[in-house]
Amino acid sequence: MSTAVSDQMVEKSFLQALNDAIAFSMRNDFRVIVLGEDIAGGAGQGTPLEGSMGGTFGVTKGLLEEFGKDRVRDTPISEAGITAATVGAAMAGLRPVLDLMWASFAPNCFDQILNQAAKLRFMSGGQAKIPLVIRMAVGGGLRAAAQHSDTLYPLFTHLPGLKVVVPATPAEASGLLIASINDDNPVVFLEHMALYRTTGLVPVNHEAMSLGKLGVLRPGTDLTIACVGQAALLGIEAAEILAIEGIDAEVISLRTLQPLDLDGLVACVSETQRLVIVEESPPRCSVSADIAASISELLFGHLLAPIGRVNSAATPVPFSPPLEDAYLPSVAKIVNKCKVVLSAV
Amino acid sequence: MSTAVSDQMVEKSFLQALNDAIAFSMRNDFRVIVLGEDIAGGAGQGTPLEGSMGGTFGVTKGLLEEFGKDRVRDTPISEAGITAATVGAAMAGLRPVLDLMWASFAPNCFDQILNQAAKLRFMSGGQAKIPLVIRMAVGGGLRAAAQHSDTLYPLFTHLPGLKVVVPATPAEASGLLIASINDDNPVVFLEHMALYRTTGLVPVNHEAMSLGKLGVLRPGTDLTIACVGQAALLGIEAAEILAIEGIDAEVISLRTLQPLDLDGLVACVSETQRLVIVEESPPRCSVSADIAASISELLFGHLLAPIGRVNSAATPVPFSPPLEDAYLPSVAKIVNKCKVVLSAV
Amino acid sequence: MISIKTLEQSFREMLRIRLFEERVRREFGKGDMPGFVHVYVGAEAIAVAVCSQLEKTDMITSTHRGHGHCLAKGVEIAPMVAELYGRESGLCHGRGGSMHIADFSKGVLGANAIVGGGIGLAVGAALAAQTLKDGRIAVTFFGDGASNQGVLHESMNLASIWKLPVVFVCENNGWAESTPASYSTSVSDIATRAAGYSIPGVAVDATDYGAMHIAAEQAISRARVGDGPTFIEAKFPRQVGHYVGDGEAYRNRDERKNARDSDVIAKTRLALESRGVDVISIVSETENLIIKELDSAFDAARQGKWPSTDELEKYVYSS
Amino acid sequence: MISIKTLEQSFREMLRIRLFEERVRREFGKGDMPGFVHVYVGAEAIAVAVCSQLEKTDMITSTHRGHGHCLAKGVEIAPMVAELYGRESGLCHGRGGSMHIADFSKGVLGANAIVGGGIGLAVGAALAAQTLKDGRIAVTFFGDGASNQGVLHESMNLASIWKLPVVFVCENNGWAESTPASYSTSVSDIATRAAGYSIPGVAVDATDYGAMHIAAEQAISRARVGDGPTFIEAKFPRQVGHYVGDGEAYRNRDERKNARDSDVIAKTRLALESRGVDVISIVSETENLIIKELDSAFDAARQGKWPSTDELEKYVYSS
Ligand SMILES: Cc1ncc(C[n+]2csc(CCOP(=O)(O)OP(=O)(O)O)c2C)c(N)n1
Ligand SMILES: Cc1ncc(C[n+]2csc(CCOP(=O)(O)OP(=O)(O)O)c2C)c(N)n1
Ligand SMILES: [Mg+2]
Ligand SMILES: [Mg+2]
Repeated sequence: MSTAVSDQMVEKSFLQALNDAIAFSMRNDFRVIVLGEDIAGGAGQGTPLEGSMGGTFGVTKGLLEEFGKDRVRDTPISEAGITAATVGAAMAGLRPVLDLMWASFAPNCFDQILNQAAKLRFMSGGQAKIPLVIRMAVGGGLRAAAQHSDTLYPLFTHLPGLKVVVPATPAEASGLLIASINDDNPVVFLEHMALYRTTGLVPVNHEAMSLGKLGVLRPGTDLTIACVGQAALLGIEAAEILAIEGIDAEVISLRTLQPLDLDGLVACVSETQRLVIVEESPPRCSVSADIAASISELLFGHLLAPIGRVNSAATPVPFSPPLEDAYLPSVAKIVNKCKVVLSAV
Repeated sequence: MSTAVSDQMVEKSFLQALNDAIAFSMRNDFRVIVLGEDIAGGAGQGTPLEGSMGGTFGVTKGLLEEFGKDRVRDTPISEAGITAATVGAAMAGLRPVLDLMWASFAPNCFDQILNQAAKLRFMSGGQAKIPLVIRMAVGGGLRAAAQHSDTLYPLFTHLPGLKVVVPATPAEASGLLIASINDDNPVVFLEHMALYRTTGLVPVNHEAMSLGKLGVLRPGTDLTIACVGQAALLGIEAAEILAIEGIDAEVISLRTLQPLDLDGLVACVSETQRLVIVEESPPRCSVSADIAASISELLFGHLLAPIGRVNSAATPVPFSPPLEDAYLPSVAKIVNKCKVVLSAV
Repeated sequence: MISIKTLEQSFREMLRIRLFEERVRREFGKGDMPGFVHVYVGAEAIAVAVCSQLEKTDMITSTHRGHGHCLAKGVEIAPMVAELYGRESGLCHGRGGSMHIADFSKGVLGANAIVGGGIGLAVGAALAAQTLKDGRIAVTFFGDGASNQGVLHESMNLASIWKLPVVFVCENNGWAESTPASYSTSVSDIATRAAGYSIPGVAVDATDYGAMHIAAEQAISRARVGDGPTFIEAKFPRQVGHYVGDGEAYRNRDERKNARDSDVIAKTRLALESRGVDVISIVSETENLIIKELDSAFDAARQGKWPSTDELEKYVYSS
Repeated sequence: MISIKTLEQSFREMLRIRLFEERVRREFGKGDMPGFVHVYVGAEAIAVAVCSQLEKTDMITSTHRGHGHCLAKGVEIAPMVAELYGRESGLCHGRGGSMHIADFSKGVLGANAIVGGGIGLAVGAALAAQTLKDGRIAVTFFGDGASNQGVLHESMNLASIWKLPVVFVCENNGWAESTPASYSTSVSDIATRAAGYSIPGVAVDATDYGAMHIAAEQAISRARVGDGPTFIEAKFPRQVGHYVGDGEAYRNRDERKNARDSDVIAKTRLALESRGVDVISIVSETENLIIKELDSAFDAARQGKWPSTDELEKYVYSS
């Protein structure tokens, strides 16, 4: 373990990768604290520190035991108050990592995100420094219905002053979360719930990935499938199906929506000349629209087909399983869209 | 006045058109109430009802005197509470018209807009009916700086369940506000501050305009300039400048962003084959991106040039006048972008 | 003290809710109920005391733990169960599920999965009633956890200055998920916060049905006669996990056990017995009735039609 | 009672703020100051009583009406005025203006144009101080209008359960724009709301400098020694329009006149005189000093360079 660790990889779950990344960052920097509703959970009841919940999904499990109550704080259900507090704490010298549970609760603290975190540095002419990571679970598939399943990717991406991160794999979860905690700006870190139990190889040395570089998850020459977060897993499945039919699709994880690696994307699509974008959000003013607009402009005349977009339906997220399935992007929808894009001359 | 009023028009300001539209709707339907911070203003101090403020811009002036305190209510500064209350009141039989002052304050009640107003009908399987209009002043130019100048057009447009209205002229202010109050859905009604004092002809009969139909403010054959709200006035000025150089630009007011008149837009751009979109919002995941993505797809191969987009800068709104001017869309920027679009082969 | 008749009737109603919820827990274990559910076990006195004294046209807003409120307000079982299974015949045509269950025809303006989400809606419903002068009142139920949401503060202030016909019912079960109220809440009686809004606030033992009934009666009558809002903090210990399936590893065993020892249904049963009521027959009667209803509701729900995916966009807008 | 020396020193400071604000009003009238401004006239005792007892490293958050807080916390006049004119040499390089004026080097974490926006930030600053154990404390100023924002409730609760070193200072001038506190606020002393969070709350007459000073002293020392938050409601009547240029047509004339009759500077002047202090020299000394400073600050600001539009995107992200 002591030499040449840099190339070493270890298999772990997305959830464990996040947990390790936070613990690593906390060990390295005493200013890093974590807080949120139930992120320690039940601490102080019964045998001290036992049975703590570690957040709804367990991402912060064990941190309380290692770092103590001052650095691992359960909070009341007060999204506005706790978010404001982390913004203030960041301006005053800490590097908080806030867990908001579900992104659907972020509207409760949208003032603090939009008017405070995103703007204070600018309004103060560069005086404020806000090293803050706001983690949220996003997305559908759990039958959690309309008020627990939003991704809100486009809402955050629209706001200058925020960085927006959407890991798709355990390696990305690790590298991007470490980078986000190291970053001196407010970062919205969006974890799709369907990813927590997925596994993959992660560098043991906790290397930061740079924010603003996409990842090519699968090389391919016939068309590019650019994916937001968890959609990349669907993209890969779709590519595998297409491969059976002799179609060689490139699959991209965008990794960060702000900054967006537009150069990287242009480079990829210049080669394939066909693009499908996959995003689990309703279509209007979405990330897929954003990218489609930019690529259409930058590669005008070089694309062989209209850009295909696979989004969620233009509805709130329904509860009923068949409706939710119809609402969500799916492998089948991606395959179909790719075929449409490939069939265009 | 008693016969054939339907064609009659009267000159009035944008502000007066709004005021008249609200009063008209209140006279017609006792369920229509208005509320918001300072919308009556100072009522109850001194001589009863005298000197009332009528909102920050005066849009609701005089309503208190005509309709009384039960239907014209000042509220505390509690955006979340008052918005929730209007959603609840709408579900329980009223047709509230809520004034949130500036759109920059809407993040304070984003839960109520995003999770409640926009979703309750869907989540309840069609049981909830939410006839609610949320009015907000939007936009820059007043040197009001970052926390008083947002438009948030894309944020609202992204959310299924809301309608989003952006009038550009007094006639649109009148016709669209009446339609919004008549509508059984939550409508976000966005009034650009630079418009209040503009004047124009308005039908005397208070006719509703349909939500979901764009307006052609200036016909033209060489390119289409599609504008969001107040940007249309810049678009017209730009078109006039272009006209001097022999370029015949069509100027469109989109009027409603949700529903969006995509058919109407396709029809226009099919003719001109060149499109510039003007929107006062930062560019990422914006309305201009949304429209550019759709039109690029629908008119793939039929456009003579990449779609041009004129947005605000990708920053919070700066205070300093030269910076704010550089931040905002402008006539010059539109003219330049049109020329770029026209010069492409 | 409330009458035997009232106590007996309320006991039946509480038992109905308990049996419904216990059944939901069991059925959930079978794995075919989508999503997650939170049951009202232990809190029955609150919904029953309040809703049994409301009119059908009165309006309530509920929480993620809303089955009890629905049942007490008169919502039918079959369409409730169908909703839990996401079927077209559900109250919300399968769009909402347990956390968003609603029945506007019974004045249930919806469970709300945003903690604190329903509070302001009820204030608005009360505003509508006051403005329309139609005599309705509104009640909002919410948890101790929700009491730390700012919208409660704003809503209490609004209700107070406008003297709205609304009752705030804080269901303090001592926990918000894994977070004890003693940790998260800066005051031992949440009801004391009402004084900051000139609203009468009362803390009640919600394991004592009679006390709960009287508190509800007073609040409802204040609202009904136009005297404005009341805040009731209904205290009881959480008997079950936060959601069905929550093992409560974070919770002290003794505290859990004690919680079960002060069960309102057991206590009411004793109270009725001590007043000479034949509780055994009441229980078996109630059980017989509801078990049949539940059997057929669960069967029907499981066999019910799914919503058509063609109608995915059906209820986004009203036209 | 506070010492003559303290009273005299505070009088000078209050006068400085008054003269600054009166000058801002006059200069604003010339039409070349961009945007809109809100002045601190009549509230001076609050900022001075609090900030004169803070350390430079202590942190405050302010409101749309923030000039007084800045001056009392030691911010220099020239870069303040430059900021009001949107110049590159302004504290925020012209990006913020009056409503977002900030000077982190003096612990001023910013005026905030969102009503209630600064409250939670100060709680967070106090959390940082507590976690880093560096002895700093934080103070948040906000108005009576802001007291109806839910984030205050959430922030008080947080500060209380974590015993944070923060002071809540509610500047109750009786008005929020055109809306009287008596209409919008459901309690006559906003300070009574603190009890709902187990926070000591005190209502003070902010036109009585000594009372204000002592209240601030107690709150600051509680925070400093780790005893947690305090809530001060500083009451005074609004003497001027909401913003510079507000004609206050909505306001009763007598009420306006009475407001001006209980001016803290006039009252403190009398108090000093009655204690034998030569106030006339203090006033002329203070005037002489600040008028010069203001002359040159306004001149410099008006002639100052605009920010370069090439740097429009400069401060969006830190790198
Ligand atoms: C705004 C928001 N924040 C957090 C959650 C997650 N959540 C669901 S229930 C719950 C606890 C609620 O506690 P309480 O209000 O006491 O109700 P109880 O579950 O005890 O009945 C939490 C934190 C949520 N649904 N909404
Ligand atoms: C969230 C929000 N809502 C509304 C406004 C508009 N507004 C600016 S100042 C003000 C009144 C504030 O009153 P108060 O807090 O008492 O402060 P004062 O102006 O009296 O000092 C209002 C409503 C705002 N800036 N932010
Ligand atoms: Mg609880
Ligand atoms: Mg005030």
